[in-house]
Amino acid sequence: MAVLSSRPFLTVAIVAAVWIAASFASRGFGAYGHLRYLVELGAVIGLVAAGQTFVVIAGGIDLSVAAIVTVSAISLPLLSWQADPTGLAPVLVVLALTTIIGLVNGLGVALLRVHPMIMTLAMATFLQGLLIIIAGGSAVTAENPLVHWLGNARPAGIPAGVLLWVAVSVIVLTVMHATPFGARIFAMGANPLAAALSGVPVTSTTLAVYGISGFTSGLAGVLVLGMNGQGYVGIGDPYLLASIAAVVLGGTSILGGLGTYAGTIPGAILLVTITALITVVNASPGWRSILFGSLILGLLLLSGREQARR
Amino acid sequence: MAPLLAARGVSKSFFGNPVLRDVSIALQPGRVHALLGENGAGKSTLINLLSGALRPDGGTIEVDGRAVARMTPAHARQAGIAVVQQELSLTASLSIAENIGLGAYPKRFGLVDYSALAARAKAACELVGLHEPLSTPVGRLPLGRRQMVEIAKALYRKPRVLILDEPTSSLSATETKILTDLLERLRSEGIAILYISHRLNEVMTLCQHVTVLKDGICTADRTLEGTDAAGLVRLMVGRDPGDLFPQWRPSASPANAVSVRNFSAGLMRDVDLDIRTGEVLGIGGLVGQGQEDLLLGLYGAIPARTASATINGTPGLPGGVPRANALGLAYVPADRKREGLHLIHTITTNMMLPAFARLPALKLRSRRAERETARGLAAQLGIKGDLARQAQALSGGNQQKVALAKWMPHDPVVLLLNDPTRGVDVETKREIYLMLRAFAAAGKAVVLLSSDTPELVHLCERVAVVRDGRIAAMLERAALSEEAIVSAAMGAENRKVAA
Amino acid sequence: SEANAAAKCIKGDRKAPYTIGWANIYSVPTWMKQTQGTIEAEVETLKKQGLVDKLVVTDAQGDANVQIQQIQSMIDSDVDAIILIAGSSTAPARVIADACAKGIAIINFDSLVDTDQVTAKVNTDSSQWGDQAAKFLIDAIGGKGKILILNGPAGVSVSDDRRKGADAELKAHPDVTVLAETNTPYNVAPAQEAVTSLLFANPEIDGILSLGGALSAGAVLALDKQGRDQVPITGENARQFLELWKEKGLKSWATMQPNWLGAFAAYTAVQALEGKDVPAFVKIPLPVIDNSNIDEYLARAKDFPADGYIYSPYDEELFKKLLAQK
Amino acid sequence: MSTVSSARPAVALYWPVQARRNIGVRSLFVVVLAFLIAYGFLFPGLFSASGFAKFTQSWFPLALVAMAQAILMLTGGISLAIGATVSLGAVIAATTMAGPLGVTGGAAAVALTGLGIGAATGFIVVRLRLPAIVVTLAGSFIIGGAALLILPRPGGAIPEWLSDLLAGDTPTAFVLLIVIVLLWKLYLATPLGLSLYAAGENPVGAYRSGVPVDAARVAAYAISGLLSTGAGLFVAAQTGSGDPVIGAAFTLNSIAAAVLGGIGFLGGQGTMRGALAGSLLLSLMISVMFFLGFTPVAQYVAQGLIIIGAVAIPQFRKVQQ
Ligand SMILES: Nc1ncnc2c1ncn2[C@@H]1O[C@H](COP(=O)(O)OP(=O)(O)OP(=O)(O)O)[C@@H](O)[C@H]1O
Ligand SMILES: Nc1ncnc2c1ncn2[C@@H]1O[C@H](COP(=O)(O)OP(=O)(O)OP(=O)(O)O)[C@@H](O)[C@H]1O
Ligand SMILES: [Mg+2]
Ligand SMILES: [Mg+2]
Repeated sequence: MAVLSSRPFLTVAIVAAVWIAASFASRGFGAYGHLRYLVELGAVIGLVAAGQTFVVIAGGIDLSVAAIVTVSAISLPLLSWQADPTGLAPVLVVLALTTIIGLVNGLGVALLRVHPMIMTLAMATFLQGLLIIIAGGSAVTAENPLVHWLGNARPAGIPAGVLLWVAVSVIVLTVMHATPFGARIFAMGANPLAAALSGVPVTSTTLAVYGISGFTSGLAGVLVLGMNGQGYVGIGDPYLLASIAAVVLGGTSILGGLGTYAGTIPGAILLVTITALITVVNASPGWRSILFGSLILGLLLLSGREQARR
Repeated sequence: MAPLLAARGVSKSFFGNPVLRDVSIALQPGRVHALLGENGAGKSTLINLLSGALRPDGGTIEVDGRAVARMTPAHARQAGIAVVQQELSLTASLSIAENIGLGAYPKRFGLVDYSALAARAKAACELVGLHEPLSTPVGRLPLGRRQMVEIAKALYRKPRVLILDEPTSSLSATETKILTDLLERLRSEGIAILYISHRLNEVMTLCQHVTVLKDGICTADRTLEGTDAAGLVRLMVGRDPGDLFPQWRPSASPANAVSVRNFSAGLMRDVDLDIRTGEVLGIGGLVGQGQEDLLLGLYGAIPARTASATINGTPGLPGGVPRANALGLAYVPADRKREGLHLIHTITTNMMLPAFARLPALKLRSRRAERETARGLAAQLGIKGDLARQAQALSGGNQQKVALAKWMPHDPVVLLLNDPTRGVDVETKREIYLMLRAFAAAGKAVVLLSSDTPELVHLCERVAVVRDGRIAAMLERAALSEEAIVSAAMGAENRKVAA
Repeated sequence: SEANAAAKCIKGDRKAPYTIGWANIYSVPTWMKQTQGTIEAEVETLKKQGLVDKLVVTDAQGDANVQIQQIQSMIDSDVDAIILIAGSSTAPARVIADACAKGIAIINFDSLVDTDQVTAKVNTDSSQWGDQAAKFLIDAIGGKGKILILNGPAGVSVSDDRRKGADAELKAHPDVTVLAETNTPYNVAPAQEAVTSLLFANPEIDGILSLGGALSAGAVLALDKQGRDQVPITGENARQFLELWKEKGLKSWATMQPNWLGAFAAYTAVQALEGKDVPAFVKIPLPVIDNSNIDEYLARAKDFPADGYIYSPYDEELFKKLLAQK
Repeated sequence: MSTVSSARPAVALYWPVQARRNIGVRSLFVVVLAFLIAYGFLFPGLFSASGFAKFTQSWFPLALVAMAQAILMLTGGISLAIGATVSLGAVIAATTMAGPLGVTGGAAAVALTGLGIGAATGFIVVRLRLPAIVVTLAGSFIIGGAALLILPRPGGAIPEWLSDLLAGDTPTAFVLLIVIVLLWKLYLATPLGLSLYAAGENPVGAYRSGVPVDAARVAAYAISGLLSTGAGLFVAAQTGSGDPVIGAAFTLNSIAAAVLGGIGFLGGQGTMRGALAGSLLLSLMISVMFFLGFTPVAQYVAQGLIIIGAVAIPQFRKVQQ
């Protein structure tokens, strides 16, 4: 019973309802292949939103995720070298790089005490400067086998990206809800002062949270590179607002301290579903935009009510 | 004569849990009416009904003998009802005057009339002995002074009915005296006063009538004449009370648990202090003299400097809370909502937090073990309520118990307590006192910062009285008395010399 | 004629070497970086000729309001010429008019501003782009069938102009049905997502009218991933698309917004400052890529960024010829 | 003695309260002043009437949206729809003012739209208890869509005289800004305005004190909407036309300006003067970097550093004390 009234379940129910309704409205929408594709698209948002969920629950927000996705997708081809036939090494290097970017965000937030919005916004600005230097630098299209596999393979009929997402989800949910580290994050988000006075190592936990966000954004960059065969400046742009929306539609409180990635997962799928729905509706761009906003607002009414706090 | 304000057979439940059942109370002019009960008995809930902040599920609220269909805070204000809430209703960034007038500003041409506001706020402040500039943002005041602002805010409304929910819980003895004198005067002017407190001696001296709640049911509604404190406690808990303070047996050893020289942190400047193992060391003084900074500095929560320091045999200050915890220090803050608890999390989670903070980050948790620990702690401290509920659903006193309980599994060697019995009912106080003494007897050190002077007198080996960022006096057990503490806090010796 | 004189803008004693201000709208995207590259190369040449001594570059980070402020700063620092890609087809009009009134040479290229207070505008013809693309596609599908139209972002003049340019051809062929249209940024990922959804909703598709940027590559990937046969498609000179074209053996046609418009704008600015007569509007003929010359383009691919655009070759001769047109 | 003191107003209050508010933003004022001096040094033309006019014109819309965001943040809200609302304001101005409605009618339409959108958003956020950040994110699509419906591509027109008046060589924008700041001070001196702080920081306490908390918050959203469409009107006048996507960048910039100015996210923290100083810093930064000859890469890096620095340094000093 408790499950049925929980926010994540509510979000799943909404996704199912939207899918069913849309399949009636447009034949083909509910085809297995299409749903599978939507989940695959959702994987990218879901990965970015994994880190975002951690950050939001910890009481922060990460506005640099889009730039990190782009940096990841742009810098990976620069690193593809012949010596490594699997393509794993460059991926690890890029993930290390994006994790470090996240850690720097964490440093600014924890040690310089810069507000997360400002710190990560400034980081996004930095990364733009970095992109001017690195973008367009690869004169050769170097196919990375691992990245290509991630973006295109379908082992047992399931897209590799979705498998990656499932694996990440299991880890994220475990860390979030079944470890002391997860509990510290919730505590920091609910009341940072009380958390600190209870002995929660606030600095290192903050660093870890933003590091995770950098890591999952980097991972999303790798995936989206594989899916599109080519990185470009702006490839990460759609994922900033999408990641925040997925987190909130999944019932996580934007004020921190309450929430779960279990809600973010259907939240991400919900967003790509709505986007796909809007695409197949024949309307002028203005009306489409209005429809998109209204749908989000309507769904928010169902799943996103903030609990009163004192 | 019709009571100015009354509740007739009111009931209230939260999420199906009855909190008040068929309770009646009548406030008469010129009378101080005490409302007593254990933590969670429903006192705050009752005054929320009286003041329109909550709506009763059943029963009626009457003003001047007439039932009010739908009481709201606005109605209450118009009817001359003012409430000093247990939880402060102030806004940190607004000035003292703007806070005092909040919701009832004097107007001129639709604008706030600042000069009228200043004049009226100043009058209210003078009544409660607040002398800070009226433009001071409230956020800069220590807790005790904020409580006075809250009281001034109620007086500003020139109430006919004044309701005070534990107004003295964060006040020092001097401030309490100002307040009780003031209430006495207001009473003689014909105001009806409802007074909630867990300090029974205050109730005995101040009040004429008492209503006692137990588990949401009214167990007594009678005049105070002919009752003594023990009788009141009997009404509240339903059995004979023991002595409030436990038998005192010396347990201090000469060994130092903590020793600092030239210690400075926050307001505290160049303090030398030794805390012996096995003692309860009291910290007294007027509110806001730097006592809190002393504790926080030792705890590594604010930057501190020192010439030399030894904590449990380890040289140096902790420099951070996790390190302090590792050295065996634990701290229980005074402002439980802001610093002690995670109100939106469950009681269990709150109790487990210190454990989460020190366990290996990625070790898997055991929910069952957590539940059991929490249940044990709840039983030990008598915390009532469903442990899977949010901490914000607990009454104030029970919240305080949770803030204390969470350290128990970690067996701290030095317990730093910042006003641990604030807003705690007598029975619980007794339990806490017993715990503290037992703790000391087990060879550990307790530092007890308290605004409740009798507590310091009866529990402590020694009391350090802080004035102006320094330890003005270190009173040994033999020299401990309420008068000694108060006069040291006021710098009375100096004044005597000067006179 | 007075209007004409004003349109030339250049006033005061401006002598070589000149300072050129390059008011970029957003310098991070690869197309912009490539354009920036052609401008810098051109400025190097002009510096060697003693005609230019400084190139001042601003980046409005995509914000048309910031671009206005930066152009104002260029006016304040009295540069001799401003070349710009506008962040909005209307917003910078007044500040450009101010610059023109101050006697600064203004060369506006790529995204144009609705004002005649400039020395010259340089661009391909967006409407012609749409028209030619539609012609090719309708031809390729045999004058009838069901098509998708992929547009650039909504609310932006260039994408609107290209779309309007296709209208006449579409109207002339009532047997061509437009199944659906999208508006997305000129990028691979959103195009791929949109086309995939549209493919599921519309199982029968005969052709795709893709109006620029990397939209076509996204569409090709979408068809490929769903295991569908490729259909005739139009496009732009994005390297990824050209490579897919070859790899999948597409029936395609592409044109381009050559990056050397930037170099040409700098060149034109200096020519105007030197007192040469320059046309108020230099129309750049649309270079066309089709099966006849796709190999030539791909042969040069390695000189271009993987996510960049393979533009047609250019030299000073070409610039002179373009300026000579009336 | 005593009769005299009781007859007169006891103490001055308004100005001391105002003065106290500077404490939190002093170091920002110093930074802004340093940039202003640097700018004046690099570009002496700043001190001419037209130079000053142009400078304030580039600052003005950002100042308005910073105020629009700051009001919301003071009540514990936030808006991601500021940019779209600016666009809508610009589009309405550009399609009405040159038409039969005229300048007055157009301005009224702009104002009413802003108030209406703001009040509706406020109602949804406050009464339905939905998280402001996502409500306004959804709102940005709806409002942006409406702008596209009215004007599918850049166009429309603003009467030349109005453009010249607002964005010509006279510092009208600066005068307007002063008027708006005075109006804000006036609003803040009304009981409803002053309750912004209480409603943002301690809504439960404020409600119990008799503050109309919901009304104060909805009013804040309405005012915020008005300021945003007002900024749109100005941008339309400044550019002489309408563009349905002109405002996009204002959303994040308004947040940056407000936070730079010391406005907190939890409500009740910060002052409007801080937000204005924050917006001024963002605007100045662009011009100063231009005159220092920064390359685009250096511009991005410096911009990031300045923003972090302006926020971190005061924090750092607080910790040191
Ligand atoms: N908003 C609420 N939601 C749920 N339960 C509540 C709420 N407010 C109070 N309660 C419950 O109602 C009971 C009475 O609370 P109340 O605050 O009235 O107690 P109290 O007598 O004032 O206690 P204390 O002396 O500790 O202040 C408690 O058990 C508390 O948990
Ligand atoms: N001490 C000061 N130094 C410099 N500028 C100031 C100072 N005080 C105010 N200003 C400027 O004067 C204008 C009005 O400031 P004002 O103090 O009235 O803001 P405000 O609306 O009062 O904000 P708040 O009352 O919320 O603090 C602002 O542009 C501000 O930048
Ligand atoms: Mg209570
Ligand atoms: Mg209590």
